[in-house]
Amino acid sequence: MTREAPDPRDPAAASVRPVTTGPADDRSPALLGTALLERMLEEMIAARVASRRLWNLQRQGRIPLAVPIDGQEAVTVGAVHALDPSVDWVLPQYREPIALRPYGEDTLERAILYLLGHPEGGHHPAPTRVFPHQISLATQIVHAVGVAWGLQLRGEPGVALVFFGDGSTSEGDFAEAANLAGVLRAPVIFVCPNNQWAISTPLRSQTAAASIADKAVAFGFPGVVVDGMDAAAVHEAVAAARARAVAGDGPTLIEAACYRFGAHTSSDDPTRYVPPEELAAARERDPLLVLRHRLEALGRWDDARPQAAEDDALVRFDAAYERAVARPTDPLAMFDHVFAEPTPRQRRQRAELAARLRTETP
Amino acid sequence: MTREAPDPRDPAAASVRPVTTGPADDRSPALLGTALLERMLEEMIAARVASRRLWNLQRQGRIPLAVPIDGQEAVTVGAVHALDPSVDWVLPQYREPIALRPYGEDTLERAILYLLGHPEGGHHPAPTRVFPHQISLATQIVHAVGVAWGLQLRGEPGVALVFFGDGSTSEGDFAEAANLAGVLRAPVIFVCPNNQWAISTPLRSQTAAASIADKAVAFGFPGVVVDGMDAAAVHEAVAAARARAVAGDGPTLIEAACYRFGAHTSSDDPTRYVPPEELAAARERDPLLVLRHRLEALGRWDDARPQAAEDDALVRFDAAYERAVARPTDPLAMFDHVFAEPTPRQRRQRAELAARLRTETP
Amino acid sequence: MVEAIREALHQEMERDDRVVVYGEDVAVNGGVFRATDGLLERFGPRRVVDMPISEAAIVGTTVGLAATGMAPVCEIQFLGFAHQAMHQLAGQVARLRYRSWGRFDAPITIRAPFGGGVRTPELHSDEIVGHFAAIPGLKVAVPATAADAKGLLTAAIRSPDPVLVCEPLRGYRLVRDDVPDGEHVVPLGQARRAREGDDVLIVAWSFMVELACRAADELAAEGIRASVLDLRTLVPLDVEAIVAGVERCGRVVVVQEAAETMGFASEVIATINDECLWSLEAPVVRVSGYDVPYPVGMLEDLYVPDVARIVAAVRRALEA
Amino acid sequence: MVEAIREALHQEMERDDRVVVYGEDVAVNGGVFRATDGLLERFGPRRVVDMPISEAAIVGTTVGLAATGMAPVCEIQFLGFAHQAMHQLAGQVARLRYRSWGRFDAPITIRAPFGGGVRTPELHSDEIVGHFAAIPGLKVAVPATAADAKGLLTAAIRSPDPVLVCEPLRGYRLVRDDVPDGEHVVPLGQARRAREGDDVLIVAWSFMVELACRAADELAAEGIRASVLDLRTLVPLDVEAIVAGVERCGRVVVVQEAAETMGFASEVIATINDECLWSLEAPVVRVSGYDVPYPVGMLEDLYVPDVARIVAAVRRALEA
Ligand SMILES: Cc1ncc(C[n+]2csc(CCOP(=O)(O)OP(=O)(O)O)c2C)c(N)n1
Ligand SMILES: Cc1ncc(C[n+]2csc(CCOP(=O)(O)OP(=O)(O)O)c2C)c(N)n1
Ligand SMILES: [Mg+2]
Ligand SMILES: [Mg+2]
Repeated sequence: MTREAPDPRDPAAASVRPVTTGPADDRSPALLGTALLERMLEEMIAARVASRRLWNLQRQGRIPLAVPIDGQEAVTVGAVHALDPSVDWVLPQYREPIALRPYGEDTLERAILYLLGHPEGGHHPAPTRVFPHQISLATQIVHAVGVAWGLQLRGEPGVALVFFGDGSTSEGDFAEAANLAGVLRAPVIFVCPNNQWAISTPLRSQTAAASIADKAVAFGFPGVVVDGMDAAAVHEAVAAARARAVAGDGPTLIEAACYRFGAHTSSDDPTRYVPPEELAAARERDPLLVLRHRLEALGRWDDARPQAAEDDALVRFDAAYERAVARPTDPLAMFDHVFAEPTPRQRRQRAELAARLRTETP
Repeated sequence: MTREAPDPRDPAAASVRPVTTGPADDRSPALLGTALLERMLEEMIAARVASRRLWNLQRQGRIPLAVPIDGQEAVTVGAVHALDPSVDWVLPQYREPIALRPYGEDTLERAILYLLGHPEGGHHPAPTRVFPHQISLATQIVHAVGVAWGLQLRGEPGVALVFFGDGSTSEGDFAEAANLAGVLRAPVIFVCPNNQWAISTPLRSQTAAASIADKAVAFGFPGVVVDGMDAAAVHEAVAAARARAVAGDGPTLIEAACYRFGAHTSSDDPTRYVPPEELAAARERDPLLVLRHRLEALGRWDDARPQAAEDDALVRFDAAYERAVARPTDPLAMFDHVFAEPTPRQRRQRAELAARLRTETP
Repeated sequence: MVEAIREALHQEMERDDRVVVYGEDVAVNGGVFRATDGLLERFGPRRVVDMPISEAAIVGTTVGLAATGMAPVCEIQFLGFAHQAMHQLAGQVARLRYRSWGRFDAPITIRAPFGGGVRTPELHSDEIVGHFAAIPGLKVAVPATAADAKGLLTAAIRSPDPVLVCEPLRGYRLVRDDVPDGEHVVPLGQARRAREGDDVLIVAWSFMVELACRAADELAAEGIRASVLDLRTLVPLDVEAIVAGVERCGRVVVVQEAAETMGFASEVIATINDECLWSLEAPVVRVSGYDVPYPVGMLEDLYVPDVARIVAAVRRALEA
Repeated sequence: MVEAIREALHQEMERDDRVVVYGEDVAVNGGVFRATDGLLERFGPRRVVDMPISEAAIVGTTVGLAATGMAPVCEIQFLGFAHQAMHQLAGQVARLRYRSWGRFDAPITIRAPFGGGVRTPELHSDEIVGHFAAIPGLKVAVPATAADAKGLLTAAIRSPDPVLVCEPLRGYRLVRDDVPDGEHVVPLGQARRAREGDDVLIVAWSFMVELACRAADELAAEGIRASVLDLRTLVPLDVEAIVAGVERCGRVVVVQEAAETMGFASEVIATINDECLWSLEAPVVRVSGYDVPYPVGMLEDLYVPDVARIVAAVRRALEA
């Protein structure tokens, strides 16, 4: 699963100065292997399909909230493909969970369960090394440092990779987590899909820093900017960061510059604030197109591919959705997962609820 | 009061790259005026005297806690002398309050009151632009940004200057405050007396950043390192930062490198962790000596001066201490400063306490 | 209700130029619930400000703004995220006057929506108002009606004390009562009798008042006359109104969306114990969420009190 | 008491290599109260770690450590600063098992001292244990004796649930009872009868138990036999022990260092209301701090309950 890009521009070499890698050059991605590029494209298409399906399901009133990934598929897919799911942990924010196929087909069903408001949405059964969605911004960055520290203490080989938005970097938790990771030289990779927006707040209102990657200077480890529209570039940066982490050289902050193509969530109206020209310009570098062009340049483009991938994605999504809606819930289990054993008071409350359920649903 | 150092190496010119000013060169401090250097030395001596007196009073059981300033006198005194007390606010941590003479002789009494556990210790009567001591680390940095923003909104000319320790920069509040200040371009000066320790924790366990000043990169404004043992260098850096702030160019982070000569507080035993050689080396650059050497170089040194300054400081301290211990307290006032008007429940509690006071102290 | 909030903000910004409004997405977007819509256009970008996502800074800057003579009105997008600012709220904002022993006034208002039953994601629904009522130095308003949302917010903004105004997000669109035009101030600390009756007293706040009233209406059909007391503010607590209600009815139900343990209902019961225990003809009945973290959408309706549970609780109180 | 805590930490680190101890100044300095003294020397710098001053990171990393199979034991230097980590504690640590619907165990222990009467600076003294007892998913231990400090801490470390152990800093040196050698586990959720008597029940926790016992001794001289019930843990609450005490005595005093409003005493009273109201022969009397921020050193002795106030409260309970 893990392929380290040969000859990465080693961020370590840059000490604590941020390194900017522009749109990845045309040489290295070829080295990634076209099979990998093809697989990433398939998964990005699948993520886009899932995102759109979920949007429609929300509009039909079948799920309460949709959280589109559109525009950031390359960040999630590119990053996750640079990991080894058997040892590396992923801590998503809330857009990534539909695009974690290397962590198992089951992850898609969990993502749908979560959006349905099903209690098992946060449960990735062991040994899947994926954390639940995170809603409380930036808190998961701290958890990732804990995971990385745990791996370090146990002498296990993996790393923790955490996703968080540009807006989340303003939270104190980001700074506390990153600072601690620097001190511990913890094997953690901080991946910020900089989609330029935090709901309606543009990056310039979020920070005066020259870039998100620059913030790594405050914590004593490398920060890099990559083209988040290019899955190959993201993959390369994450692979390099992973190599650093595994070698004991500590964390890396990766700013993956992308753009939020759609609404923040289904509750949001982006026409109130997103400049249409800016959006249109960003869409010209749609990550699906960028990867397509790479494959064309390699002579590996097949016009039938996208349609086939979409068809496959739809089948997979619908199957996952059907499984998700069919999954039963046991309301009383609410009391079973708070503590290992319910307290006496919880047992009393559980009995009350059980009685209500008996009378209300005869 | 405010003297801007002519031709400061403008931190603005460096954009967001940290500028390191080593021990200030021998040219600029002369330009500060020897009268100012003399006054600063006097106040630094007075601070050292007050600090030692308080230490002894604590050892005698007359005050509950002493918090020595020894080693960081130049940072507080140098910084405060670059301000205009009629418009600029100071937000101290807990070591500075005994060294704020430009903000009025009364500040010393308030500092003593605070250490005595007297409720008026946090009350600097208007128009003194000084905030109460801060114990909850880094919270005052956020307040300073609020003050600076308030001045900006009201179109008033001042700035906010906030002191906080090296350890405090690991708190989320530091990052949130600094980031917001960058966005608002607020007229705030962040002064970090880097005394190398946070209780027993050395800077290297606190952060992997190359310097505290470097952290400014994360927030998009200049960070500078100055020799915190040299009041003239501190003064110069703060004056430059103030000029920037007043000109609307936003915040500056100043790391003033110094050393904690004594214990963290009277509850601490630094022999458990401070390497004696390191301490001895730091003491060679005692800020009182550094300023003395400057004055000698200028031919303005008078061997009688330190003794006279100490005598004067003792008289002032003892007077302030006498006033402080003589200041009455009204326990019932506990209920008067929570809300503008006590709530009914507080009135009931106040009556209960009044009754207790009547029976307990006949 | 959300219009009433907007109106209060407009009026107070108009009236007092010390008032600034800020928070996440409050300016350009007009707030995720549109509570601050139109303010940016009317009052400009100096007085209506989109903040970086940093709740401790949002809450903590109020201290500095107040010290320089401003009257900050900030928003925490969802009350659950006020925990990110707990140290600034409890340790600093609520103590500004106290720490300075009267030097500084604290005309600080913090608005935040909360409340369940509308399928929001985690931490958006949690009723944790009791966590803030536990902070000495902080006033806590919990309006139930649109008129009160306006009147209590106006009082909060004008108050020289810090006030946390917890707004029922379920009520933003759903609750639509008549709102007085123009200036409307509801003093902090006076409960409201939302329904009159002598058989049982239902104490509630925020959206639970709406449900308590529906329960009262349902019970009225059977000839049971329930009083509903809307506390309006938890701090200051209108102890007199509670005592009067207990003395009148003898039987009491307290309804809260909070988890049972340490929800504000406990303080109501402790207050009854202190003031008028012997007026009780039956133990007070608590209707609460359960002692579990607020559950996900598919389970939340079982957790949040509903009319049926309130009615059942009234019956228990009457039968005991 | 502090030796007992140290002993528990030593024994548990010895017993279970998943245990790591970290916090501000816990390693080289052995803790500002020496509670962790000697651990660094014995277990080395990987398992005993000085942390940057960042409470949210200290508390929040426990989530990740637990997920990878470690059993973190961290220290918040003073409980008042746990507010800096409130969002991690309430929103994350307490919900690790719940959010993952049982995937992750949470063998997490957080230690923090608190308590007044010893002239510490602001926020070092505040009794805010009720703020944490309000968090569903968090257990809260409040030992009063040295033996319990050891036994409850041991239980906390071995528990698969997150436990906040609030230690009475006034008791660290002052409280010196016999501590069992070797393994000593006090189960979470079982109150302790610290004094036996049938006339009045005094409910207390942490250092207030010591004062309650002194009050009981004073009252005994007058022939008044007071029970003292040491709750030991607020969550889980030993409801049975409270009910038994109320039924035995009929008259009850609850003592807490917290401010009156929303201190944990309110929950005790609400519990009595629920379970055994008619066993009361008088209203429960609360002895509390006042509804003001914890005051500075010169005033604190008027704020924190003392023996005289407890004795007076007992008289009120007996006379009512
Ligand atoms: C602690 C916290 N504060 C506020 C919110 C409300 N909120 C939800 S998403 C969001 C914007 C997040 O922006 P960013 O981190 O850039 O992620 P993106 O949505 O752009 O992927 C906000 C403010 C929250 N969920 N958590
Ligand atoms: C929020 C918070 N956490 C922890 C403490 C306990 N504490 C008091 S002083 C201190 C060290 C502070 O170090 P630094 O900021 O470098 O200031 P210095 O004492 O060196 O001047 C600590 C950890 C506190 N007061 N506040
Ligand atoms: Mg974003
Ligand atoms: Mg320091």
